[in-house]
Parts: sequence; structure tokens; C-alpha cells
Amino acid sequence: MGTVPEIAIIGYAQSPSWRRAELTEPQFLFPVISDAIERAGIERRDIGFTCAGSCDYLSGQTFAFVMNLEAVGAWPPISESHVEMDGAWALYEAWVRLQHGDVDTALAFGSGKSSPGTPAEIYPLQMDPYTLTPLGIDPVSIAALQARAMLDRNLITEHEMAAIAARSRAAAKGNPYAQVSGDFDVDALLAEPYVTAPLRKHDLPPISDGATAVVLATAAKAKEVCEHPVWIRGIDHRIEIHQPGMRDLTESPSTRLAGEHAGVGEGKVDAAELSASFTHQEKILRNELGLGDDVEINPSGGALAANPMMAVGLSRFAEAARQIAEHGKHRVVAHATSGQALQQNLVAVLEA
Amino acid sequence: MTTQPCAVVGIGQTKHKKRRDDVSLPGLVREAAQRALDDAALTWTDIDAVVLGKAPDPFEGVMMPELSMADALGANGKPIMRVHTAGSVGGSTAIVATHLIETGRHDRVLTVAYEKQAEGNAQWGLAGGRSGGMGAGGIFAPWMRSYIAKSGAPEHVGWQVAVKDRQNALKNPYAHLQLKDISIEKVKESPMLWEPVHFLESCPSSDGACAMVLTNEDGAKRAPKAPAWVLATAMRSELGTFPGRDPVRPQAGVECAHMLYDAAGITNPREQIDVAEIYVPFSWYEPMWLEGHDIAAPGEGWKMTDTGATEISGDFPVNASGGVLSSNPIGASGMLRFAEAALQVRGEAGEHQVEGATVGMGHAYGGAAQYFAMWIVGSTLDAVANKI
Amino acid sequence: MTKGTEPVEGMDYFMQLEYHELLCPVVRRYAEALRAGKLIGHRCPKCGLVYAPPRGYCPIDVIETTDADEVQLADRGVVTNYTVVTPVQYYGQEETEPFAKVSIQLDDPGGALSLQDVLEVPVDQVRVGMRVEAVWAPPKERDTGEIGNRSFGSAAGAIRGWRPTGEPDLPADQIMQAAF
Amino acid sequence: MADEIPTTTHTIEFPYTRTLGPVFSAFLTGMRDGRILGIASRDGKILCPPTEWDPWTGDALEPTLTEVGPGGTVETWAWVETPTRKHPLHHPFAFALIKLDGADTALLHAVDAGTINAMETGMRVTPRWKDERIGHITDVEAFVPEALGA
Repeated sequence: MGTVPEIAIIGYAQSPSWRRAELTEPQFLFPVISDAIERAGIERRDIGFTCAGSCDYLSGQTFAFVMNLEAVGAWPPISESHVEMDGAWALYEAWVRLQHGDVDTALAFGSGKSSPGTPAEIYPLQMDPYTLTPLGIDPVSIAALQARAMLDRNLITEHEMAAIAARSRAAAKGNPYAQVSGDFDVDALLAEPYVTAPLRKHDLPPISDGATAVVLATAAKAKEVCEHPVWIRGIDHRIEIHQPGMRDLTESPSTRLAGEHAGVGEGKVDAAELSASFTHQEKILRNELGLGDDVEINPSGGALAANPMMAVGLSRFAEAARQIAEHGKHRVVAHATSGQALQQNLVAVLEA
Repeated sequence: MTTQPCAVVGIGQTKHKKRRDDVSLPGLVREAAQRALDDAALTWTDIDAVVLGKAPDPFEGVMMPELSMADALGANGKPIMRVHTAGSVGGSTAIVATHLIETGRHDRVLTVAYEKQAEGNAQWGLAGGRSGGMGAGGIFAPWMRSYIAKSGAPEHVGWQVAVKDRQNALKNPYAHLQLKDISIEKVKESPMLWEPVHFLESCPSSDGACAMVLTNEDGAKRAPKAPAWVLATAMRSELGTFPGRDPVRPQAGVECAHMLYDAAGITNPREQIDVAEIYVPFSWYEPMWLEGHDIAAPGEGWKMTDTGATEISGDFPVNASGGVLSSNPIGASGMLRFAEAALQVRGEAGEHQVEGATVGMGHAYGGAAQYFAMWIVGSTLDAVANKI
Repeated sequence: MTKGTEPVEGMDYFMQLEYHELLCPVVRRYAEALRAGKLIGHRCPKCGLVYAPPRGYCPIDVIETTDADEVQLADRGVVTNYTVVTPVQYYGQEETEPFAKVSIQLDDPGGALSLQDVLEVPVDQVRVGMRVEAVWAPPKERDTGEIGNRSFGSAAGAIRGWRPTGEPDLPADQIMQAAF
Repeated sequence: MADEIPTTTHTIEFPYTRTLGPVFSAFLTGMRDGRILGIASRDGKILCPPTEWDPWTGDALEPTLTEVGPGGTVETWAWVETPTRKHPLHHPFAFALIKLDGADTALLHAVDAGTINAMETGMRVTPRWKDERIGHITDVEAFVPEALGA
């Protein structure tokens, strides 16, 4: 894979992360997509391929993604696809598509409205239908199993977990799209009760509605329309075993593999935007990606500050690109995840 | 940037049935996938990546099933993606997998699509769980009526398609419906479901899966059987509803076909395509897509059916496998069209083989006739060129 | 104590999920108008197409539309197409007899509603080209509680259905091609 | 402010009927009969719950199941203070990964321990079977601390 053509991010936009959006998904996608295209400096009709990521079960509507097409500009017809996954995988599909060379720009977007439903009741449907779904096992409980496994082995402390929450929320003060931000005292956070022990509220992501769009271009096109394209130097994704009891939950071998194949270790990393939906997962991801203390983690506040499902992974790309395009960073890692306890992971290396 | 050719070297499908009560959901998918691997003489460790497709998750009540099927698909430590583009999903899933080979991203990709309709109820799913659902036939019936009115097609054309595809299914051991005594009379006398669509002019509800192994030129050389070469792919989507839209001959379908023909070098589809597997869930969609994809001139598609051109022995055989009218595991139905076209150009279609087929077309559509996915496969990389 | 001694070969799973979504502003306004006995839509300021009910954007020109683009629509029109459905008895299905759903092209300023009910006409006599008018529920009985963000052209709870006006039919072949 | 905005409510519900295939059929038949079964992986590990294919390699497994447990050891746990209506118990309980005796991997299930103070990693638990069993993962109503008995 040494001759992978260069693909760049030339535009990105996000909606705010709302606890409860008043607008419908296509309505709030609308300005996000328009904004991303405008920032890319291209015309909507120039886009050669479009790929969306969303989930029917979040809105409780079969074919919910069909309405989202209305926010794209699909008349006259367009070349388009959809993954029932986070928008980060839509970006991956678009990145692959661009390598054909016959089209030079692509739009990827992700959107989701978690507010109408009850995530703790929906996500059990993501688990093995014979042995796990009938137990109603929910994301917070699985994350708590994972956190305790780490605590029991002294791989993290509750203090460290609270410190991750405090750092994320403080960082989010500079992020206009964040939902949870502010200055919090670690000891005060630790004085709060458990939600699902050993997790407290600050260990959990917010429930969010929102959307993210990213515009990609081939090298020639990127250089033509964009002063500072953000180059995707490597990208890979991997899945691992589903049954939580058959994995070592304190590790994420799929993240490690994806990171290796994306080339994370081939240069100095300045910052990383990680889809760590729970505080302790940040530490697993850092370990697996080999990110040392000198790497700034989640300058946006990450998923703990804004967690619009199906967009949150693609937001990591937008935020990583922002670190390069607007904050002078040189090499930033973006990470997205799917499933519970980091079962499936996507890792990319972005460079100035 | 240059792309490299992609070859289909393994094809597998399940026996499609009303209810596959002998397998779990992953077991159904595994059955097709294992057959595709066996066909390619490969093992699970040979596969670099998996691309999975199916229709909406509420059809079976399992959300993002790639997560819980990771073991059944031997995916531990590998990339896996899940595509969902409504009824066209089986086709677009295969196209996404093709891209992974064409761009050199992977050497061997397994692509799988399925539906286990009997776990739930697709009519319920299409109705969003509400009473008074129209069913897919209810959405498409007015457009079929418009086609009939506009083209002047006699009503027996719909019955002919229904009979032809069921007779073809008798030659396909995997097909769900095996209606040995099917006849024009029986179709005509079957209950009217959505005027003008009779019961026997509609697709069944099936449990089933389809899988293919895709590889590059090097992989094709090592394969035990003749490959089918992917000569062109195309995907096209449009808005489902806006004032002035023509859903009978949707623009996305027209453009998708022309993108496909251009990419494959096809200048006269009726002459240069030997066999077509077209997504026909209701009988009238055979002539509608023959016209909608400019294989026949507007108003002429039904005449191809009426004169027998679309029979296995005709000059443009359509759905020699029996098509969606004989087996409809929704999410897999599009991939079955793609796979059956590939079987034909490999000469592996058994009793329903179209003799001498070297260029085949696979087609799928979905949503409000707004999503299209198509591919052209050939027995050699210059199969189309050899026609001209 | 336990059920049977034969191998267990199946498993039931009862899924039940509730969703509570805020009504978006254009749908709130549409529902308010219905309760006041009016059908409203948005006319795209660029292409002039009328969307009924309003969506808050024109998906063709990809521009947002606002209250300024609101137009009151006619509650009369012509049936442009129809489906007669023989209901399949799936879980939650309450329909037992064949029913008709029609698409209606509204009179000026235009707009089209789909999946509408026809009243006072036997199912087998619904036809393309038939002139129809809305049968409004009495003001006190209008309840738009069923109208959600994805109700598309529903006027359920305010308009009970559409009945023939008695005017002569429009030519079916022209009407069917003209509008969807 | 958001509270003043009218909401639209919809419920989706459906009774799915799953077919099982040989492995889950054997496993759930065991549950109905009051026995917890595991399956041997390619390298001889006993997996409980059983998987239909080797989760590490994807290889086919022999669908001959072996009994494990009934007792086991809690490997990790989460205390659910406020159960959802989908949870197996409707008072505070723990979800736990339980390595049953004779198994090499852990089963996810509920532990009904009364209070969080009764929970501890490494604790011994044993199943509390339902009186009426139908062949379902919840035929074990919950595991309970071995000290309390079943």
C-alpha cells in the first residue's frame, strides 16, 4: 500500500451538539453540508461522490437515511452511497472511491438524533441477539464492566478518570459546538455519586443530536482550490470479537492494528482526537496508539463534550483537521469507534 | 491514479425459503459466505476485508449486525463495513467491495448480503410499525399503472413476466418459489393485491443470503475456476419525492445506465449484453426497466417481453435465475442479481445457463425507485470489445 | 416446571421502543394551520415549486425556505393516481378491508398531497382525473396529534378525507402524466 | 423552554421470532433443562456462552456442547442502581462477566446481590433458576453470591 494516492480534507463543518434538537435531521444537516462545501471552495455540482452515515434505530424509523438525501442536493441525480455506521466510515468509503481518479471531490457526512429515543433501551439491540440483547445490556453497563476491569488491575484510577473528564470539559470551552464544557474540580467530581459503579456522570458522554460534514479531494484538486489542505496520510479500520467475556476489555487490539496500518507510529503526533465515549477508554486508546504524554488529547473536548451518534467519529476528523488548518499543528490522529467497549475502531493520520 | 481489474472468483448463495428454520441469523449469512469461499478454494484467513449489506435493521430487530456477526464472518482483526442503500443495497454493497480491489486497497474481499424476513415482517417495517401500511407494491402500483397507460402495453405482459421468471426458477435449485404448474391463467386468476398487480405478479418474502469473493488479476490467476471480470460499476441516487418528478422513468436510472454503458464501452446494450439480471419485484418492472435503462426505446420494452426476447432462449434473457419474483431476501436480492450475472459469464449457471454468455448485467434499485446500482461483468477483460 | 422435552429451536424477542421527538417549527405551523382549517405549503423562491406540507427547504435548489415563503393552498384538487391496498395482516395492522390511497394535485397555487383517503366513493370506483375537495373535521374535533416530523403529506385528524366535487373528471391520460 | 415545544410520540414494537441453528438450539435447550453449556474452540478452550464459529479465527466448531458451572467467578462487574425496563431485574443489581467453572471465557449475566457492598471481583456466584423455563438466557433469573445459595 505504499503507492496510495494522496487525498486531502478541504472542507469541514459541524452543527452544534444539542441535547434535544428542535429541527429534524435533514433540516439540521442542511446548513452543515452547505457550510462544508462553501468552506471547501467548490460548487455543489462538482462533487463526484457522496457518502452518508446514519442509523435507522436512533430515530426509530426504517429508511430514515432516505430523507437525509434532501439536504445533499440530489437533483439532478448524484453518485451516492450510505453506510449504517458512523460518518467516519462514510469518509473511508469516499476516500477509497476517490482513489479511482475519475472523480476529484467527495462529500462525507454523518448525522444522528439520539434525543427522541432511549439509548439504554436501543443499544441492547446491537448485541448478540441470542445471549445478550435479551438481558437488556446497555452501553453504560458494558463500559462500567470495562472500567472496573481496568481499575482492578491498577491500569487507571478513578481520580485519573475524573481528571480526563475535567480536562475534556475545560478544553471544550474553546469549542463552540460542544454541549458540555466548563471548569470542574476533580475532587468535586469524585464526590458525586456513581451512576453505574464504577462510573459517575462525568465518565459518561452526553446524549446529543448533531451532524458533521467533511469534503475530500484528490491531490491535484486540493492544491487547486485549497491553500492549506489537510492530508490523509493513512487510514485503516478493524473489528474484534463481539462477546465482551471473550475479550480482554482492558485492551483494544483492533485499535492497535488500525493504528499500525494507518502509520500512527511513523512520526511525531502533535494531537489526537479520539472517540473515547467514556473517560477510561481514552487511556486504552492512548496505550494502543502509543500516544505519549506529549500528545495533546481531544483539544475539542472529544466525545465527552459532544456525542452526536453517527457523526461523533466524523467530528474527530473535522476537529483534527481544524487543529492543523487553524491551530498550526502538523500531525494529528483521528479515531472513530463502533459497537460497545471499543469493538470496532477506525484510525487516521492527518498532516499539514 | 490507475485502477486495477477486479474479478469475481467465488459465488455462494443459500437455498432461499419462506423460513430457514434450520439456521440462526449468522448461520444464514455464513452458509452463503462459506459457499463463496469454497467456490474460490480459499479459507477464512485468506480474506482481507468484509463488506456486508442488508435492508433496514428493524426487519430482523438486530442493530448494526456486523458487530454480532464478526465471528460468523471470520472478521476478527479485519476491516468490515456495513452498507445500506434501501432495495439497491445488495448491488451497492458489491460495488463498495469492488472499489476495495480496484484501488488496490485489498487483495481478497468477501462481500455478503442477506435478509431473514421470517424473523420479522417487512410490511410492518415498511409501514414504520404503523397500521395501514401500503407495502412496496402499494407505492409502486400507481407507477406501474402509469407505465401501462403511457406505453399502451396489453395487460398480459405482466402475466407473461410472472410466468417466465417462475419457469426459470424451476431451473435454479436455490430459488424460493418452485411453482411447477405456473400458467398465465393462474397469474391472472390470483388475487389482486395492488391493482394492477396480482398476487402472482409479486415477489415472495424470503430468508436468504448471497456472497461473493472478489480479487485482483493475481488472485484470479490462482483461482480454480474461470473468473467473472467486473468491467464497469455505477451508482446513482435522486430525491424520492418532489413536484414534477418522473418515478416511472427516473432520471437516476437513466443516468446510472449510461454511466455504466460508457464505462464498459457498451454502445448498444441490447446487442452487446448477453444476459441481464434486473431487479423486478413486480412483473411490470421488467418492461419498465428495459425502457428506464435505455435497453429498449420508450414504449418498446413490453414488446421485448411479449415477443419472448427476455426468455432464456431469447436474444436478451432477463432473470434466467428466476429473479426477485422467485426469491426475495430483500437485502440480498440486489447482490443475487449481480452474482447471477457473474455466474452466467463464468458459465457456472447450471440449468439456467444462457449459452455462450460473455457479457452480463446485474441491476438493483431501491427506495421510491430512486437508488440504482448496476454492474457489467465479462468472461474476459475484452468481452465487450469483442462484441463490437 | 419447564416447557417440553423437545429441543428448543426458536426464540421470541419482543421489541418495544418509544420515541419522543420535538415537533420542528415548520410542522408545528403546518399543524396549527390545519387546526384553523387551512392547508399551507412553502413555495421555493428560486424555482417556484410548492411543497405541501412545508419542509423548510427546497431540496432541488438546496436553499432553506421560511415563513416568508408560506402559501395557503387550495383544499380542492384532482386525483392524479391511486393505490388500492389489500391489507396484509402484520403485527399492529388494524386495516382488514381493501382501502384506497390517492395522490392529489391541488388547485392553484399548486402542491401535491400523497397517501390521502377518499370518502363517499367505493374503493373500486376511485379513478384518475376525479375532482375532489377536502372534508374537514368540525373545528372542535380537529386533532393533529398524529402529525409528526415525518408525516409527509398527512392531514390526518383535521381533514377526514377527500370527496368528489361532482365536477366532470379531467382527462385521465393527461392528469396521470402531469403530476406525481 | 424546550418543554413548551410539543412532541410527537411513536412506539415501534414487534414480536420477532428467531430460529436458532444447532449451537444456540443446544445452548437454550440446556438452559430449559437447567444446565449451562459451552463449546470447545479450535484450540480447546471452552467458550460460554457458546459461539457458532471460533471468534478468533472464524473456523467452524463442532456443535457438541459440554456442561460448565453451575458456579463461577466474577471477573468484573457494574452496579446498576437504576435498571431500565429492558433489564432482567427491576431492583438494583450487578451486571457481571462470570467465568463459570470449567469454562475459559466469561458469560455476561446479572448478579442479584442485594447491595453493592456484597459485590467483589473474584467472588463466587451460582445461578438462580426460574421455576418455569422456556429455553432462554433469562431462564437463569440471575446469579447470586454462592454464600447465599441458589
